[in-house]
Amino acid sequence: MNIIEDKFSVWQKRFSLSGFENKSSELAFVQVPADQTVAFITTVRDLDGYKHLVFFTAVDLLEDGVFRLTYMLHNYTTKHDLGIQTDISRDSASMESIHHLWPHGATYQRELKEMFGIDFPGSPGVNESFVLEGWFAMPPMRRDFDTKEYSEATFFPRPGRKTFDTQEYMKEQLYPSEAETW
Amino acid sequence: MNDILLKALYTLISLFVITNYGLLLGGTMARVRAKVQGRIGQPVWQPYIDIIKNNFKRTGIYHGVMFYLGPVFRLAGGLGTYLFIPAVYGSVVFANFSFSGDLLLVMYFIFFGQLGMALGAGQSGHPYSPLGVGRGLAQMAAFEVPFSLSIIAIAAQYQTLSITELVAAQQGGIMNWIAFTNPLAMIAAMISFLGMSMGNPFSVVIAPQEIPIGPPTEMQSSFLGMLQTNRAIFNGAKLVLFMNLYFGGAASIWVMVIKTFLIYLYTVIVGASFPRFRVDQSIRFFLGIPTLIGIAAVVLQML
Amino acid sequence: MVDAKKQDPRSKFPPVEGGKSRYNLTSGKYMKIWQGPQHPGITGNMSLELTVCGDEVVDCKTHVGYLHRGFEKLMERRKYIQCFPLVCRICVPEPDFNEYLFAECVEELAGIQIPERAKWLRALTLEMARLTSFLMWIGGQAGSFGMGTIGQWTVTMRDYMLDLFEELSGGRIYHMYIIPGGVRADLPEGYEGRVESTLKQIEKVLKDVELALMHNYVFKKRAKGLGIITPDMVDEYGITGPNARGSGVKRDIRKDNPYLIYDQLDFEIVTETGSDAYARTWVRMKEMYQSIDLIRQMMKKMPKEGPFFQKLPNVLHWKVPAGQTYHKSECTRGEYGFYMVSDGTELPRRVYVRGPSYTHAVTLMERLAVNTNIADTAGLMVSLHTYPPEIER
Amino acid sequence: MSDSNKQIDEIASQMKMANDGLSEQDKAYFCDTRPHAVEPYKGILEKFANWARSQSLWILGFGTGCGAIELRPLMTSRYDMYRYGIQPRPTPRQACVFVIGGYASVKTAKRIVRSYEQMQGPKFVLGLGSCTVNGGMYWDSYNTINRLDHYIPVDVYITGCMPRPEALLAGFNTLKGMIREGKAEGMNKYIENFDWYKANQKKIIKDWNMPDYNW
Repeated sequence: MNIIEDKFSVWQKRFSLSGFENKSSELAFVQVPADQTVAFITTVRDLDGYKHLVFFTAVDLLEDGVFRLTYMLHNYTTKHDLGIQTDISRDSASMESIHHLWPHGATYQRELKEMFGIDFPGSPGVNESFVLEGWFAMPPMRRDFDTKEYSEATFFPRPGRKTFDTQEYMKEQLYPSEAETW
Repeated sequence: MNDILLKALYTLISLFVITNYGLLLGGTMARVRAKVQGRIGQPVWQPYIDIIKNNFKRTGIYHGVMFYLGPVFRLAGGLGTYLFIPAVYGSVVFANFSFSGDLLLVMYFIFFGQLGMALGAGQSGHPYSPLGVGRGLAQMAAFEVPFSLSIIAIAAQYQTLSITELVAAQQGGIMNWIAFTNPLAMIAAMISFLGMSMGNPFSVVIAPQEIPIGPPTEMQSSFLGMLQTNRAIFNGAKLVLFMNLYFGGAASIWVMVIKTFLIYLYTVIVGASFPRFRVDQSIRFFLGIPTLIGIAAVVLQML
Repeated sequence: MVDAKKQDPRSKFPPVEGGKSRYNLTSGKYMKIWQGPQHPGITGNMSLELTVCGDEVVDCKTHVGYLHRGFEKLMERRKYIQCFPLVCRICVPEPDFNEYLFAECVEELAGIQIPERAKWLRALTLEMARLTSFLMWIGGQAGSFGMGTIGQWTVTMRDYMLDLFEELSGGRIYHMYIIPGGVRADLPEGYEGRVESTLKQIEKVLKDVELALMHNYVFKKRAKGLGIITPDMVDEYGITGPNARGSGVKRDIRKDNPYLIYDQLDFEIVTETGSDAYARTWVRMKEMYQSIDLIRQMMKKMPKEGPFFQKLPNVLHWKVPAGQTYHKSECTRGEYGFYMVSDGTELPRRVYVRGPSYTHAVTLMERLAVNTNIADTAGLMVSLHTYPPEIER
Repeated sequence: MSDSNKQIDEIASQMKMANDGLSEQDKAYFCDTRPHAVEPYKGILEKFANWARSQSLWILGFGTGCGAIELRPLMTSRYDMYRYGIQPRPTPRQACVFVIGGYASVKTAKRIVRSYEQMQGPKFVLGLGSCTVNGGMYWDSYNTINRLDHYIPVDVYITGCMPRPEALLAGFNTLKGMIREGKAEGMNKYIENFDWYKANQKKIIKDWNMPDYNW
C-alpha cells in the first residue's frame, strides 16, 4: 500500500493530479486533468509497468455537466489496478485518442463515440457504428436519454402490463410479516 | 421389340431398387453415426419424408436456366454411373447396361455430375457456392489420381476394362477377390473412396462451419429433393462399383446388401472419428501416400 | 485505393474503413464475403466481413451489436436488487461470474461482510461454471473443424453439470444463485456424492476426448500453427486468460489476485508454449482437469456448517453509499470485471462490464485472421473463445 | 397506441415498395414483384403434404439470441431432437422452421426479417422465451423489440427465461399438431398483411438499405 502512495508522490511532481483514492492493496483511482491524461497514461505505461489496458469507459455526471472518463490499467508485476479518471465537458465532448498506445483503445473509443457521443479525433474508424445500426436519436448511454420512453414510442408494448409499487405489493401478497424487515 | 421393352422394365426395377436401397442406407447410416455420438438418431425412413416435404414446398426460387439444369446434370451423373455397373453378377434384372469398356464410362460419369452441379451452383450467385464447387473439383482431381492408378493396375492384371469380366474373374472363393490378389490397388482405391463419398476428413465441399453449405446453398424445394434423390442413387452406385471391383461382386441381392453396407460402414466410422482437412491439405494427402501406393500397384503389375 | 503491397497487411487498426475495403474489389481479384450472423461456424450472433483472395483472407472486420440489449442503461433505472436477476443474462454459458462480480461490487460499496461458508459456495459455483463453459467450448472447437462427435459427448456432460446447478439453484441456465449478501440456498442433502459421480463421468469423457481429438492427426494438422499469439502481443492487445496462457504467459487472476477462497486451494497455473490454437486447446483441456480437481478440493475443505447469507437491509429502499469500485475474476475466457459507480441513491449510477472477448473478438481477431485460410476462420474464432454478448452487452 | 398506429399508416402510405431503399445498381439484382399467397391443395393431398411437413422440420441455424444455447442440448444426446425429424440446416433456403432465440435487437431484427423472407414456404416461426412475447426482461430497452408478431408471423410461443429443452420439444410438438391440422399458415398471413408488416419493420429499422423483396 505504501508503494502506490510513494508512486503517487513521484507522479505528483510531474503532473498536477487533483485527487487520489486508494481503495485497497489492489486498486487505486487517480484524478488527472484532461489535457495531461494521455501524457500521464503514457508515463505509467512506459515507466511504471502499467502495461495492460483493462477497460476504458465513461460515466455521465449530468449534474456536474461532465463526463468522467475512466482508464483502468493493470500492472502485472505488482498486480495492481490503477484507475485514471478525468473529467471532460459534456457539450461538444472531445478527448485525445489512445489508439497509438493500445490498438484495442480504438474499439473502446468507437463505442464511447456511439454510446456517449464523445469524439476522439484521429482514432481509426471512430465514426463507424459499433453496436447500434441506423441510430438517429441521442446517444443512448447519456443520462438524459429515457430508454423506457423511447421503447414505448418505438416498439409495440403488449397491452396488459401492470406496475405495482414493489413494497406495497410484497407486503400484501408475498410476505405480509416480513416485508418491513427484509 | 419385346427385348427392348423387357430391358426397359428391368432398368426401371433396378433403378427403383437402388434408389430405395440408397435412401434406406442413408437413413440407417445416420443412425449408426448417432450411435457413435451416443444418440438414438433419426428414423430410418427420414430421408423419404425429407424428399416428400421438399417436393411439396409451395414456393421455389430459380436463378436462371443453368440453375435448373444443375440438379438435372447431377441426377444424370448419378443415373449414368449406376446404369453402367452390373449390380448383381449373373442376374438379368440387375445387369443394367454393362458392356466391355464400361469402367472408363463410369469413371467419366462420376466426374460428370459434379461438373453439372458447378454450372448450376455458379449461376445461383451465392459466393459460397463457387467456393464449394472449386473445392470439390480440386479435391476430385486429387482423389482421381490414386483411384485411376488403382484401376490401371487391376486392368493390367486382368487385361480387361469391363466390370462384368472383372467380377467374373473374382468368383470362386474369397481369395480370388482383387482385395487379396492385388491389395495395394485396393488400399489406394479405398482411401480415394473416402474422398469420393465426401465424408470426414474429406468433407470440404459441404463444410457447414466453413462455407454453408457449399454448392447447394441456394438449392431449395424440388431442386433439393432432386439432389437428395441423386445422392441416394449415386451413393448406391459407388458402393456397388467398389464392391464389384475389389470385393468380388455379388451373386445375389442379399450379398450385395451386406457387402455394400459394410463398405459404407467403413466410411461412416472414419467420418465420425475425424475432423475435416483443409482443401489444400486434402489434396496433398491424396497426392502423397495413396498415390505412391497406387504407383506401387501399377509397377508391380508391370514387373 | 491504397496499394495493398505498400501497407503492412497485419495492421493493428480496423482494416475496413467506412465500410470500404482497402483492396480494390472491382479488380476481380478479391471477393468480399460475410461470415455471419447467420452462419453455423460463428460463435453466437456476430459476423465477420472477410475480403478473400482465392482461399486466403486478406482483410477481416468484426461486426458486433446483434445482441445489444443495453444492460448498462437498464441497470441505471433499476434498484440494486432488481439488477441482480438482470446481470446474469449478460453471459449465457457461465452467468455466475456476472452474479458474483455484481454482488462483490455492491457488498464492497455497502460495506457488507459475507459469511465464510458463502465464500466457499460462491467459489464452488464459479468453478462449476468454468467447467460447464469449457465443456461447451471443446465441442465448439471440434465442431468448427467438422468433428461433431466431440460436441455430442461433451455437451451432454455439460447437461449433467446443469442438472447439478438446477438442483442447487432451481435454474438450468440462469442460476441467480449468488445474491448480494451471500448465496440464495445451502447445498442440498447428498449433493457432494452427486457432484462426485458427475465429475467421474466427465473425467471419463475427457479421457476419450483427449484420445479422439488431441491426438488426432487431422486435428493436429488443422490447429497447429493457426492463430499464433506471440508473448509480446499479450500486453499490446490486452489478452487475458487461456489465450495468454497458451503463449506461455503465466497469468491467472485466481493466483495473482486471489479472490474468495482461491488462496486456500492448491493449484498451479496451466501454461503451454505453442502459442497456436492447438496449444490453447491443451490449456483448456488441462484447465478442465484442474477445475475438476478444484471442485473436489473445495468439497473437502469447505466448512460443513454455518450461515450462508448475511441479512440485508430492506432491499426495496436500500441506499448504497456513494463510491466506485472495480472487481475482477478469472472466467473461462479471461479477465471478467465489473466497474460500479454508486451515487448514494437506490439505483446504481453506472455499471460497466468488462468482458474479455471485447479485445479478443474485435482487435485481435482482425489481426489474426489476416493471411489465414477461409476454412480456418471459424476454428480461429472458436480458439479465441469469444462470446459476443459480453462485447456489446 | 393511436399515435403509433397513425405513424404506421403514414409510413405505409409513403412506401413505394419497389426496393426503393436500394441504389440503381443494386436494384437489378433483386426481384421486384410482390409475393402471392399460395392456396393449399385440396383434400387428402394437402393432408399428406402436411404430414410430411410436420415430420421433417428443418431449423434455420441462426442463433438470434441467448435461447440458442438450449438448442445445443436439444441437438445432442440428452434430448436428441433428430428422433422427431427435426434437424438444423445452415442456409435459409432449405430451412422451414425459424427459431427466434429470445430477444431480438433492432440490428438482429433486420437480419431476422431478411432470413425469414429468404426461407421457402410453407415456413413456421417459433418464438422462444418471454422476450419474444412482450419484451420480457428487456421490455424497456431501447434496442430490443417487444412483440415479435408485429414483424413476422409467429406460430408458437414458448415462454420462459430461458425455456427448457423439454419446453422446446413440447413447442415443436404443438407446431407439428398445428401443421397437421393445416393451421400453421403464417406465410400466407405474412403475404396478406404484407404492407402492415413492412410498415412495422420500417418503423424500427431506420436505415432501410436492403431490398423489400427478399425472395
